[in-house]
Amino acid sequence: MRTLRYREALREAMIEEMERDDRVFLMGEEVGHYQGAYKVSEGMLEKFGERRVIDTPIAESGFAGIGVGAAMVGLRPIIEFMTWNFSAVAFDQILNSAAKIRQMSGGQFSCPIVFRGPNASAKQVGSQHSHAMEHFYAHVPGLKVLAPSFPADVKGLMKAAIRDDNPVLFMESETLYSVKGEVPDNLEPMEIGKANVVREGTDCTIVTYSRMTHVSLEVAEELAKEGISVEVVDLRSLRPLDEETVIRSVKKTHRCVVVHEGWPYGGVGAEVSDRVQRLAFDYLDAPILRVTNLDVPMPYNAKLEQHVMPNKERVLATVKRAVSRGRS
Amino acid sequence: MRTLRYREALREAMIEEMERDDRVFLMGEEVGHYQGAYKVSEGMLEKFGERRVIDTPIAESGFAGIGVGAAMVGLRPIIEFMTWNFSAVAFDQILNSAAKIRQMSGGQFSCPIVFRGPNASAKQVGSQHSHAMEHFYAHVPGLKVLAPSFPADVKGLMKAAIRDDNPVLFMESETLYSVKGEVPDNLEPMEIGKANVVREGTDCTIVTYSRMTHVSLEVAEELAKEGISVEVVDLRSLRPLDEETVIRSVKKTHRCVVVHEGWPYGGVGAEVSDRVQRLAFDYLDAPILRVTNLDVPMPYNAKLEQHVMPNKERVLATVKRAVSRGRS
Amino acid sequence: MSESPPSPRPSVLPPPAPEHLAELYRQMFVIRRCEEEAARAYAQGKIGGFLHLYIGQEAVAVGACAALQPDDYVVTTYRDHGMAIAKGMSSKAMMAELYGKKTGCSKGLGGSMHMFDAATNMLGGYGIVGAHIPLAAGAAFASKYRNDGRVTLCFYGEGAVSIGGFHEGVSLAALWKLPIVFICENNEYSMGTPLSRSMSVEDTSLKALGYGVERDRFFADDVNLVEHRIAAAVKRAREESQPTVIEVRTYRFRGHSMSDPAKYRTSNEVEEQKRRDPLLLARRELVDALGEERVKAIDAEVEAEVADAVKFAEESPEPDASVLEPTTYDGPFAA
Amino acid sequence: MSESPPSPRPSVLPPPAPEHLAELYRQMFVIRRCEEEAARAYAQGKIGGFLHLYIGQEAVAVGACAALQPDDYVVTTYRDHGMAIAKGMSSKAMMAELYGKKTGCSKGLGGSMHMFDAATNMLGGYGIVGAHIPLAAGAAFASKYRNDGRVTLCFYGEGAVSIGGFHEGVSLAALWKLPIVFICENNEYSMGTPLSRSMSVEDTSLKALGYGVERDRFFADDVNLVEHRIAAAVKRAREESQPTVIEVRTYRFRGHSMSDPAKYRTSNEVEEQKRRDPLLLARRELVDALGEERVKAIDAEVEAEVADAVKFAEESPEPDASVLEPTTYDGPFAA
Ligand SMILES: Cc1ncc(C[n+]2csc(CCOP(=O)(O)OP(=O)(O)O)c2C)c(N)n1
Ligand SMILES: Cc1ncc(C[n+]2csc(CCOP(=O)(O)OP(=O)(O)O)c2C)c(N)n1
Ligand SMILES: [Mg+2]
Ligand SMILES: [Mg+2]
Repeated sequence: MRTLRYREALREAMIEEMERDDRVFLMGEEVGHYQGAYKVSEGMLEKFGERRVIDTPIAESGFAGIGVGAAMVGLRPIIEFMTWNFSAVAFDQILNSAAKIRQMSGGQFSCPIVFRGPNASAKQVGSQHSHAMEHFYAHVPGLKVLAPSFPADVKGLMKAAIRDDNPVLFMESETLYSVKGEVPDNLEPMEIGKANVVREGTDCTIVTYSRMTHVSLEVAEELAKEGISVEVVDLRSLRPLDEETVIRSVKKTHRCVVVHEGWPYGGVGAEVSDRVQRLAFDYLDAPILRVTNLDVPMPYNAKLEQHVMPNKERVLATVKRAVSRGRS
Repeated sequence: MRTLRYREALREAMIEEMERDDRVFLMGEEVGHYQGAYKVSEGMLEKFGERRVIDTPIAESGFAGIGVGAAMVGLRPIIEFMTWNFSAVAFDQILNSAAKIRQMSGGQFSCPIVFRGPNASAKQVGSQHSHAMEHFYAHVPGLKVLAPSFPADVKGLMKAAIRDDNPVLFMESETLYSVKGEVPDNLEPMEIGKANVVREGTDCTIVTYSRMTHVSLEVAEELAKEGISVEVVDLRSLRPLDEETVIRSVKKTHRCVVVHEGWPYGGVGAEVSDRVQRLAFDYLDAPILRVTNLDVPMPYNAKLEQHVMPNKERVLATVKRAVSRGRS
Repeated sequence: MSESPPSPRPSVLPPPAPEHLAELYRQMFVIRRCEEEAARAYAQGKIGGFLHLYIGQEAVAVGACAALQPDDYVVTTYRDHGMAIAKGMSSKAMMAELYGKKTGCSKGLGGSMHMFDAATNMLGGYGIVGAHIPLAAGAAFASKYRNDGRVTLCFYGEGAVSIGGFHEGVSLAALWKLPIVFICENNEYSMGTPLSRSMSVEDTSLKALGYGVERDRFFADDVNLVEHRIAAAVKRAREESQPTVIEVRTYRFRGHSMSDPAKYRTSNEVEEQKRRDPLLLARRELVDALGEERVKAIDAEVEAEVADAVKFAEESPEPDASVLEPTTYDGPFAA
Repeated sequence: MSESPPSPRPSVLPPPAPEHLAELYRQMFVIRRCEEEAARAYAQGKIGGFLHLYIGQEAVAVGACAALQPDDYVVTTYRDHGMAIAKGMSSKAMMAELYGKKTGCSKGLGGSMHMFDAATNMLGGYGIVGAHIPLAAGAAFASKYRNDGRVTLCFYGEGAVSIGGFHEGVSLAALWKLPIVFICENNEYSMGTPLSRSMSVEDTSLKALGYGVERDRFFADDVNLVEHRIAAAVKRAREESQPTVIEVRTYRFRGHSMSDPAKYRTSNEVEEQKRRDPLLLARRELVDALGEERVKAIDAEVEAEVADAVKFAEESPEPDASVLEPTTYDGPFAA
């Protein structure tokens, strides 16, 4: 067991898989000579050379498409978006190429590719650079979408993503890159699609992922002091969604709050809400509530940014609202 | 009162607004000389000339961006996507330019633009050409998203969309273009954001829009014969979403089925489901159920396509399931 | 790189070996006849969706693919029937796909626009204009990465040259010196829009100047010439790992798709073009080389093959719903 | 259109009127000093997010905007402070925006990357590389539509030339003959990537050849030269409604943004470039023309203006949450 930062866990996973399989390569803006815009790929160019760690021009749709084409003929690309915001210019390549190749070809071609990069808010980077893009992508069959919160999951899931024969979108977070966590030695790829109950509780279930898992755990800690016992489910995978684990938890706690970054309309939170009301209808003692970004573009001003994001205070107040709502 | 086809209602709305306001123009692939890929703009080039009815090369992101830039400085573009599928290559322009201009500029610039075109399934056009794109766009604050079902609404809402000072995305349907309906003379722009109870009922509410409104009405008709009274709410506007009308209906019927094209994960249906369970929690006698595309890319084969789409049989069976589920 | 007209080439090519010409002719005729049958089946409602015919352009696919090794890759647009056959896919698999049958190359899931054939390295036909161009560059990237000596041909219409996917694909291929040939099939129209209303220059191969790569431009009347000119670019790709941007000038005799009456051009114009039909030109040459009898025998063979393909398509079973989930994901379904 | 080097221009320009040079110098110095103060405030945590400094490139913005009428439009990237000021926005509004204050040009919602000023026709700074290029073409489209005689300048880095937005924007402007000038600020790096690793040609203005439009390319050492060369393109846009593709060669003295230590280049290289600092060159010329005293007076004025701007930014109130909904929608909120 070692303590690693989130970004180191990512890097280790990529390095181990690249050592294991020559078909795997890393491509993206500034991943090589610059050592990664957020230093995730630090040292990888030196280790693997320019053949396998490839700096690209600014052409997301071009190099995403190159990745898909290379994957079709048997390579296993890891495509870094400097941030997921920039995947918007490559949206069609993800929706119409990566996610459809297998179906359009009647199963003749697969698309074993990983798209990765930091997602959602950073700090004060404004409305064009703060998108939580998972809400667009989780909608699309043919894709898998992962959003781990802890270094061990990051490593195990990145290894799994690279070995998966489908397009896997890996959502990291700039604000998590330096977070530390224990990572088992010789970690094998983890199974994709399993949520994790990261804190047990009896009064309310928080369903969350990525950065908001950490915020939710803080809230749970705080509420414990007030005698409210919160269970926190870290989804880890958004598509496939582990509804079994979520439903099992809600059937126990009878209340559910969904917490994520990004806007409220549709997306992952609405999906969780729909499944919970449908699959645990008779167990719910209160409506499912959601804590998300406010429904506006992200402002630059620091205080307004905090106000718009799903902050601790809002999560806390919402859990209290859920818990205080009696039904019987 | 006249009887018009869906496409004629659209065309009339555009013509009337262009006659009224020289700042309005129509731009897109084949809108002019070819008279529109689906003949929506038939005759408009002859009427308004090449200055105002503008054929473009295949460059959706380019001409969507040109529309946004022109709107910023005071024109009122109508941008046609030959189909909404092709908006995927212009996704960034919609997400990051159209929807953000006002916010990024602190309210100095607005973006009065209409994006329009046929959306969702056509017939056997395969997985790259059958996307229900509203599920991506309704997520985004800064945009309005309309999806009317009837010629009168089409005309009234298109006129409103053109006069609106925000980006409005107008989702039509190739399979509806020939549908006829009564349209009042001298129709004024309709208020955006109002759902319409197109059939009253007491046992279950169907929340739907666009082509599925027609299917839902057929189902309601059929179920009436079996003594099941279905209320059909035609959303017309997806963002803003008229939750008041939806909730009022569900509070009356105590059951809710959401019906739309497109995939189940997230999107408009999940959003409706979330709002209904939250705002009508104590009124629900059964879980909210959804009827959508199956969670796979659209197949070409005609029978499989019907199987994947939210067809009448599936809507019917789902309403029955909702109605038969007792709670008390 | 030069802006002057592409470097001169021998104006008189060595005449093709008659047997080789026979094979090129046979392929072109298979494509032509398959599509004529497809058009008929479409009219009868046996084929649905879009159907973009290649009739008139056959010399491009057949000439270009003749310049390839079997291992080489081809990527093209929705106007893909001819390309799939020229690359070696069976007319049965093609016709069954149009009929939406389980025995179609893409199991009836893809239809007309999505002809894929892994066995012959046909990497598919794509529906989003320009988006397949980076994919093709990706296949070429893989070849360079593996040093496998393969070449990729990427076809697109002149209408695709205005879209970002073209620019990004060619730009990256030029920067990374990928073994690929970009081939614009300039058939003069993008749906109803003539090139003069979609581009500020008339010659799409001029784009090469901005990327610093070689270019070429020629008419596709003579399938033999097509093969030779493409072969030169394939050689450059294979031996020097340098991309080329080519414009082949051609013409589609039918509308954009079955639903297009093509009112934007005169029947005179079409008749004029039909006089340059590459299939007829090849047939005439072949008759000169091998005699009418031999050519008739080839024609009969082709008719039999196409009849077979139609019969196969008609009689094949439809796919059932069990095909949907395993073609969405490789491995367990992810919802 | 020609592939040979851009048409020769007088190598000796008429010297600028001293008062005019003084104004250009003053603007460059305001930009320089504002950004130095911004860097300081950033280090103190008073400015957050990204901060992309323009230091070293000031002659581009100032020279180019000097060639404009007040009605003309400017659109640029996230590296936009200099452009906003050169177009006439107040240093107060700029600095307050960096501080995220309500009095900032974009009410503190936009920050460093989004300097908009309707009053001076500054159509903004944009964060998605290349995406603003079609927007700029849209402003030019509107000018042509209205026949209002305005010209749009669109600025972008050499890193943007590889993306689809560049291609589509320039391509449509060329096809429709829009009154626009596309100006690449080639500062040799796209973050840490030198142009040699991002493009297959060295000269971004070569792209003009593929669109059949005029091009130009020159160094930005001399703000007067910048003004003259851009003015020629502005004239072509205004009088002939013809776009031009220009590459201005420049250099940024700082890293890509505040978080970039710029290890990818040597301090020698930077020192070398600093010797060509357009601000110092202009100052030297101005001292020759007007004398040291007068220039010192200008410097003092600028220092006072910048100090004022900082004070204004420091003391201004922050926006409150009530600003959020009305800046998301014009009219009623739509959720
Ligand atoms: C991005 C995108 N926009 C629009 C379309 C609709 N569309 C399909 S084919 C076509 C014309 C293409 O013309 P060209 O590239 O010349 O090819 P051709 O059909 O002549 O072979 C258009 C506009 C599309 N498929 N994709
Ligand atoms: C589509 C997109 N991809 C990536 C980025 C991240 N990014 C911001 S600036 C930049 C470098 C741009 O370089 P250049 O165009 O030369 O402009 P400069 O910064 O030198 O002024 C990159 C990669 C982005 N903002 N947008
Ligand atoms: Mg064409
Ligand atoms: Mg640069």
